[in-house]
Amino acid sequence: MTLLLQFLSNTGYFLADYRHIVMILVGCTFIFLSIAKKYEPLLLLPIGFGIIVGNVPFFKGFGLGIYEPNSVLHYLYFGVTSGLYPSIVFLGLGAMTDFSSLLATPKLMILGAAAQMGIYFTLLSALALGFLPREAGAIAIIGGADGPTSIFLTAKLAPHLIGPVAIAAYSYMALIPIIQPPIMRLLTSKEERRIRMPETREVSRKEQLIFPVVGVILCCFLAPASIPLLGPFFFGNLMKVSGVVDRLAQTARSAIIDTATIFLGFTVGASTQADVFLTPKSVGIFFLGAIAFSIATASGVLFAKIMNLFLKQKINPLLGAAGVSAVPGSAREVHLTGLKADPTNYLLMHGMACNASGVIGSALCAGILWSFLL
Amino acid sequence: MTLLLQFLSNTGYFLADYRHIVMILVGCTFIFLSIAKKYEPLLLLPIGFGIIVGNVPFFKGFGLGIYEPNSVLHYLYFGVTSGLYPSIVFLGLGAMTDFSSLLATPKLMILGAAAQMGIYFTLLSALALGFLPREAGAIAIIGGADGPTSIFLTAKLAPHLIGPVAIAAYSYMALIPIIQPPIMRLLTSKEERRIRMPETREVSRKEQLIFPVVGVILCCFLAPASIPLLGPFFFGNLMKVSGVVDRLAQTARSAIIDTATIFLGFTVGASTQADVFLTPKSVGIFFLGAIAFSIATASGVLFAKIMNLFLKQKINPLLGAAGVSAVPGSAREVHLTGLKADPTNYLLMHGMACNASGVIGSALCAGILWSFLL
Amino acid sequence: MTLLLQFLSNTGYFLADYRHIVMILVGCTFIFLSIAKKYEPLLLLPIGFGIIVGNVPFFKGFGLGIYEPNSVLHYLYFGVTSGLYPSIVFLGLGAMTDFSSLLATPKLMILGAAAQMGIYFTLLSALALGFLPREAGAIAIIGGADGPTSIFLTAKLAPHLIGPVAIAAYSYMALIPIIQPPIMRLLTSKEERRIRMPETREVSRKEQLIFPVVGVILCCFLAPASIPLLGPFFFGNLMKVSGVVDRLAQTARSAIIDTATIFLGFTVGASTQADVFLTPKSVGIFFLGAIAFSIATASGVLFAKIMNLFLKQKINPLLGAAGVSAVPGSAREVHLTGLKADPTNYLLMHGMACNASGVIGSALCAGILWSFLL
Amino acid sequence: MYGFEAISHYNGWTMAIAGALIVMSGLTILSFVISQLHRVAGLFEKRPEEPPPEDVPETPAKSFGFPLDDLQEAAAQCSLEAAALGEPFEIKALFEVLKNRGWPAPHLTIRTFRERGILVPAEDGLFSWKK
Amino acid sequence: MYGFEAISHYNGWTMAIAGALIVMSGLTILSFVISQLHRVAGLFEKRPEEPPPEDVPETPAKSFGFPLDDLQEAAAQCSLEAAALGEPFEIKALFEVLKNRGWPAPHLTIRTFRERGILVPAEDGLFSWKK
Amino acid sequence: MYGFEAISHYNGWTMAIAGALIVMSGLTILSFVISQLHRVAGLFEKRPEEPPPEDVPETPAKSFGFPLDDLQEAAAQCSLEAAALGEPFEIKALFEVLKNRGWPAPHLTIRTFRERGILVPAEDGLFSWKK
Ligand code: NA
Ligand code: NA
Ligand code: NA
Repeated sequence: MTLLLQFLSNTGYFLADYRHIVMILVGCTFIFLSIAKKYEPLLLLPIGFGIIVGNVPFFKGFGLGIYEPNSVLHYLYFGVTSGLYPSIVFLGLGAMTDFSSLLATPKLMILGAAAQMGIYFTLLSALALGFLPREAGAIAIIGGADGPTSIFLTAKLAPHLIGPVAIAAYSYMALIPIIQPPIMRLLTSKEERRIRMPETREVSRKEQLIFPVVGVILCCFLAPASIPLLGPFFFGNLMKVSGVVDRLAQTARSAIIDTATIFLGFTVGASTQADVFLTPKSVGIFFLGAIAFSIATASGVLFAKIMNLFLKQKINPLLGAAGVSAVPGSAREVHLTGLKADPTNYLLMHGMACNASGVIGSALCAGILWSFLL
Repeated sequence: MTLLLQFLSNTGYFLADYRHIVMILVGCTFIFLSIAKKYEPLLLLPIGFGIIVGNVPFFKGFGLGIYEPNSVLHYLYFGVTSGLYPSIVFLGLGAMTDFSSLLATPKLMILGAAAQMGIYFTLLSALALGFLPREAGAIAIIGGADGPTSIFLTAKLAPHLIGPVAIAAYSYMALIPIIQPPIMRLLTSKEERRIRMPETREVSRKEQLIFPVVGVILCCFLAPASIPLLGPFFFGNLMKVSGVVDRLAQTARSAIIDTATIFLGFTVGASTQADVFLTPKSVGIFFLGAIAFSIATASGVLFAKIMNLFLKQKINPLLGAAGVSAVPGSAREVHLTGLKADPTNYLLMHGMACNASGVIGSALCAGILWSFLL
Repeated sequence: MTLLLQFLSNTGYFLADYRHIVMILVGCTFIFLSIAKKYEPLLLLPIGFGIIVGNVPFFKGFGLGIYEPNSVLHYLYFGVTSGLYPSIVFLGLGAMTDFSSLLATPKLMILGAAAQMGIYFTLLSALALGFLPREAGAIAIIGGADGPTSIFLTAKLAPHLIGPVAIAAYSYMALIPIIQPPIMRLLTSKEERRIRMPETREVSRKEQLIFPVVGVILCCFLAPASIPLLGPFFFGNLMKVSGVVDRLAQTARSAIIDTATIFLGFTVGASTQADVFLTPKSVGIFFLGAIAFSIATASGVLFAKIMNLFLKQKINPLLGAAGVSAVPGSAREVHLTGLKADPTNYLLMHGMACNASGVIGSALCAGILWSFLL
Repeated sequence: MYGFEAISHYNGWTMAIAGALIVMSGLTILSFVISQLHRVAGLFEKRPEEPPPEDVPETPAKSFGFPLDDLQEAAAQCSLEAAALGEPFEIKALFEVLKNRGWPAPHLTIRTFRERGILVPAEDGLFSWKK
Repeated sequence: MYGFEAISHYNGWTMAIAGALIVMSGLTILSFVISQLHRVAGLFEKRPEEPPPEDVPETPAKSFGFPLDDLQEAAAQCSLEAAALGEPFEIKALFEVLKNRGWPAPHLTIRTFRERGILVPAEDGLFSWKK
Repeated sequence: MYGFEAISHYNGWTMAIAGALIVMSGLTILSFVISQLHRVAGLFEKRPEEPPPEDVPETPAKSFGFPLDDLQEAAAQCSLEAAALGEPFEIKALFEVLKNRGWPAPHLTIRTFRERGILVPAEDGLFSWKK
């Protein structure tokens, strides 16, 4: 009889308090958004379900929780804390990314750097709000608008914040259609939004082959700490463009990245156990995340306007907003905002180029911040 | 010269004794059954070959055996002992399972619980035969008729019994066509076997979407220890029905589950090294396993008959036998037995519903037994 | 300001010396050969890119390098040092290999053994050049002309030589079309090169099913240390020929082997950090590797000629050269050399049979050397 | 220890009965909740989200006739959505992407693209966008 | 240590000769056993398992003509076997499942299902069971 | 510690400015190098590797007409290259292999093989080599 009572006192029904309910509702909201609104479903759905699973109350010390050694969730979560999943996701991303528009219009690459200013502004804000330096670095990277990069850097600098940082990063990425357009319209005149971009030239196969090799050397020599992200990223891209290892590239952009995505999302979600997640810090992180995204968007746009002061062939400043990676959400918003100003202005391909550059930019920033703060 | 002699004295030819031969013949039998009889080939073939590989005699201390740290087999076997493979297999199973018949006829879910009585009866029998409580729990779960669940619980409660329990579970699952029909015929009248089930209604997409979320919450709150199995299971199912992450669901039900199945079967087979496998305990386990399966079948059938006492719309009691998961073998036996009584009675879909329920039921039981015994 | 200076003093630009440049050029050469010349691209391309990534100079102690615990590269490299990747690659190879020509002409299997003489000759040479016994064993296995086998044995005997041994093995495998033909022509008369092989008989499915079972037992009983390679190899083959687990075989020969190949190549490449790679030992290894390949080719050819002294139905001695695995490069060279002597002489299928036998032969030798030297 | 003695000593009876009760009640509750699911699902039905299904029969006509300018815009957006496929791609993969992203009539859209030459056949039965 | 001295000191000669002998004898034995395999395989040939192949030419006719009732039973079993495919599925995947499960004439069975409308086309060239 | 005090104390200003400078200069350099890539690529263009593309229009005719003897040699080599596919295989997979291995006109080669009966249809739309 004591056995039954003891069992019942260890059920979730007995152990649950309001915080678990709150988190489970958050998880359900994520799932709802991913299915009904189709916001970044590849990540919001696994994270949402992970949040639910991670917030089933259980008796600690039993080997069940994600933070208990020997639990299955803990082993799967190792891919997050070690940085393996982000690296593997970057391998697959590389094998998916087409750099030809970027190679045709190299100056767009600078916009991918400009949009990283949100990172540094957030770094200052986080320090000012009283976060410790490493925590501030992890929060700042949200401004890079790149999920795996954020998770990677947070795992290295402030593992206790992986949950909130990842949730904030993916939430705001899902909210790109709501955050970016007003900022873009505020900072640009209708004239500017109408600037047309020239047709991109044909890029030779050789350029495409040389790019990943040159890219990895230049970027990783500058910030060696970005090797774990940019190494696999450019490797995946070389596999894609080489044409001689199609079966490997195909597996990298299907089975490999899918597997990493499933377990990354699920365990990051499950890491948001109510007692470690529902803290004042998380509130601060969400607040700073919103700032980071907004500043990133604004700085991309403003920098494009500054570049226009010096360029003969003007850039449409909306493209600056696509410099925050958030592939391909931000490129789409740029395109749609451009279409509203001039229904015949197609900014898609150029937006994608800025996206690709933004991915490299934020991975570089992750390397830089890691170097500064470790 | 000594070198050559020493080498020869370490060959399998020199080290082999009758037990290795016995085990290798067992492995060959498994392979024969899987290929010639097509009994559960996805598991019997890997297990059978694993038995052969695991029973090549070798010099201990060399780093070759599955129980020696640093051997390749040991690393691969980690997925078994840690519970990772069963969890991953459940992820894929979830992404394969169609719950719509179960959602259309919810009362069938109770048969999935009734068929778990074999587990508790076997628990008592195993204790009575002198097994220690944790061993008894591991043996009892054979009655759940679910391979990954059995392996998972045994890895947690009595890792030294993984081999015999897994072999027993899969052997009897392969023998479903021989074990179940006589029991079903014995316990039911021809009249009962002729009971027709109503056509299942159309299930809305929303019900299918809500089910995995509600299911994981209700089940895991009740038995948090079933999270490692039911969490991935319902997650996989949500990926399947959501329709927004088809590429992930597709990978989960192909590359991911196939990989886990290959290594699970192969290493479970290889873990049956003659010296740890050929013990009196294994004999006891096989004996109890047969009882477990028979009782499970009988209790499912009998419970359905009891339910019929109270229900207006009678259930065909054969369906109770499909409550032992053993997907989809038991549903087929139920269907075929039903057809013999009435050649126009189609019980397939309802049998599958009971199967799905039986999977959930035995995972719950694993969680319950783990809670009781750890 | 110190921060910026400190950052700059940790960039690759600051830390690089001539050795990094040399290695990066080597990496670029590998990539060039794999893309422009299509030499073994599935391995040379990942290795080449890995060499570049592994030779980005970085500040040690930061958790970035492949030899530092906790780095992502280190975790990925674990599959190499533990022997997991080679085992998994053999699983996939087994699921790809068609043994029917070998089963039709069993005497060709002996040529796969003869071509392993290069291994033992190299063992002696390496000892004579002053290498320690275990190092000599690792170097000798290059003569097996089988990448994963070489990596596996080196990981077990002399992990510090994984880089040079792997690079040497793959380099020479890529150079097969340059190394083998002169040796073949030197050792055979035009008459011999014209010997025709009889058409291979139809092989029954049962023979194909029994072969992997008999093969694993005979080989692994003889050299149990070859279990980690031959166990998965024959297992994969049984999955392929059984026809009852096609989905597993399909995954083994696509997603599974591709994933292992990507990470194997990439991390083996990255393990060639300039400071551990550019040593006099590496020069010795490359020198011995060339000898190993040449002797292996020659011994295969010569042994075939010896066999012809006793056989009524003569073997075309060129086939001896295909006994060095190097699938399928050496079979192609044999075929092409045969065609030059007689444009209607088709040696392809027989060459492939010798290849398959050579894979088994070198895995056996790895097991033998490991037994001798550990 | 053997027999009933062992069972009693190790709490066997309690475990068996409690375990059976728990799994039975758990699945009974789940079964009850499931049987009510169509009501919960029904609540959502009334939301404004429903109209789209009714639209479906309409959309074809619309998307079928849209003028060339709109078409190119649609194509541009479409190629953005499908950028992850690389080029050339299978028609089926494109269809999947569009369907998942909620495009109104993916089949017709794709057919129109092909008829207007926006989607051009590449080798091996694959297709790519007209540059 | 270098040269012959090193070889002798480290047992090089023994290792090389023993190693060569072992691998040579190993593969020679394997080669011999393989050459006898067709005899072993022949032993199995006499078993009653053989008839099926002869049946094959017969089955088509049978399965082709089976009356509608039988057909539906076959379809029901068939859909059970193929449940793991989900719906809709590719015809080829269904074929594979049936073949692996040992169905007598999978091709004809499937064709019959299609002709009788038991297997109905879904989008994208996929098929599903008629409900 | 909060506000500007915290920023100064933890080197915030330096980190932000240095970080911004580094990423900006890094991508600017990369952007510059990329803009010069077509020149570097141009250097390689002059190599003898180029001719093949011009050959392409020619090869078909040649490979189309080759006499049966040559054809069988080609088939033999071809089946060697494609050995990893096993049998039967998909035509598309064969095409991929040949293309990757640098065969001159894989499409035509395969078509010729089929016309001459060297490549024979197997079940399920797969093909195998004529034995
Ligand atoms: Na970014
Ligand atoms: Na069950
Ligand atoms: Na070899």
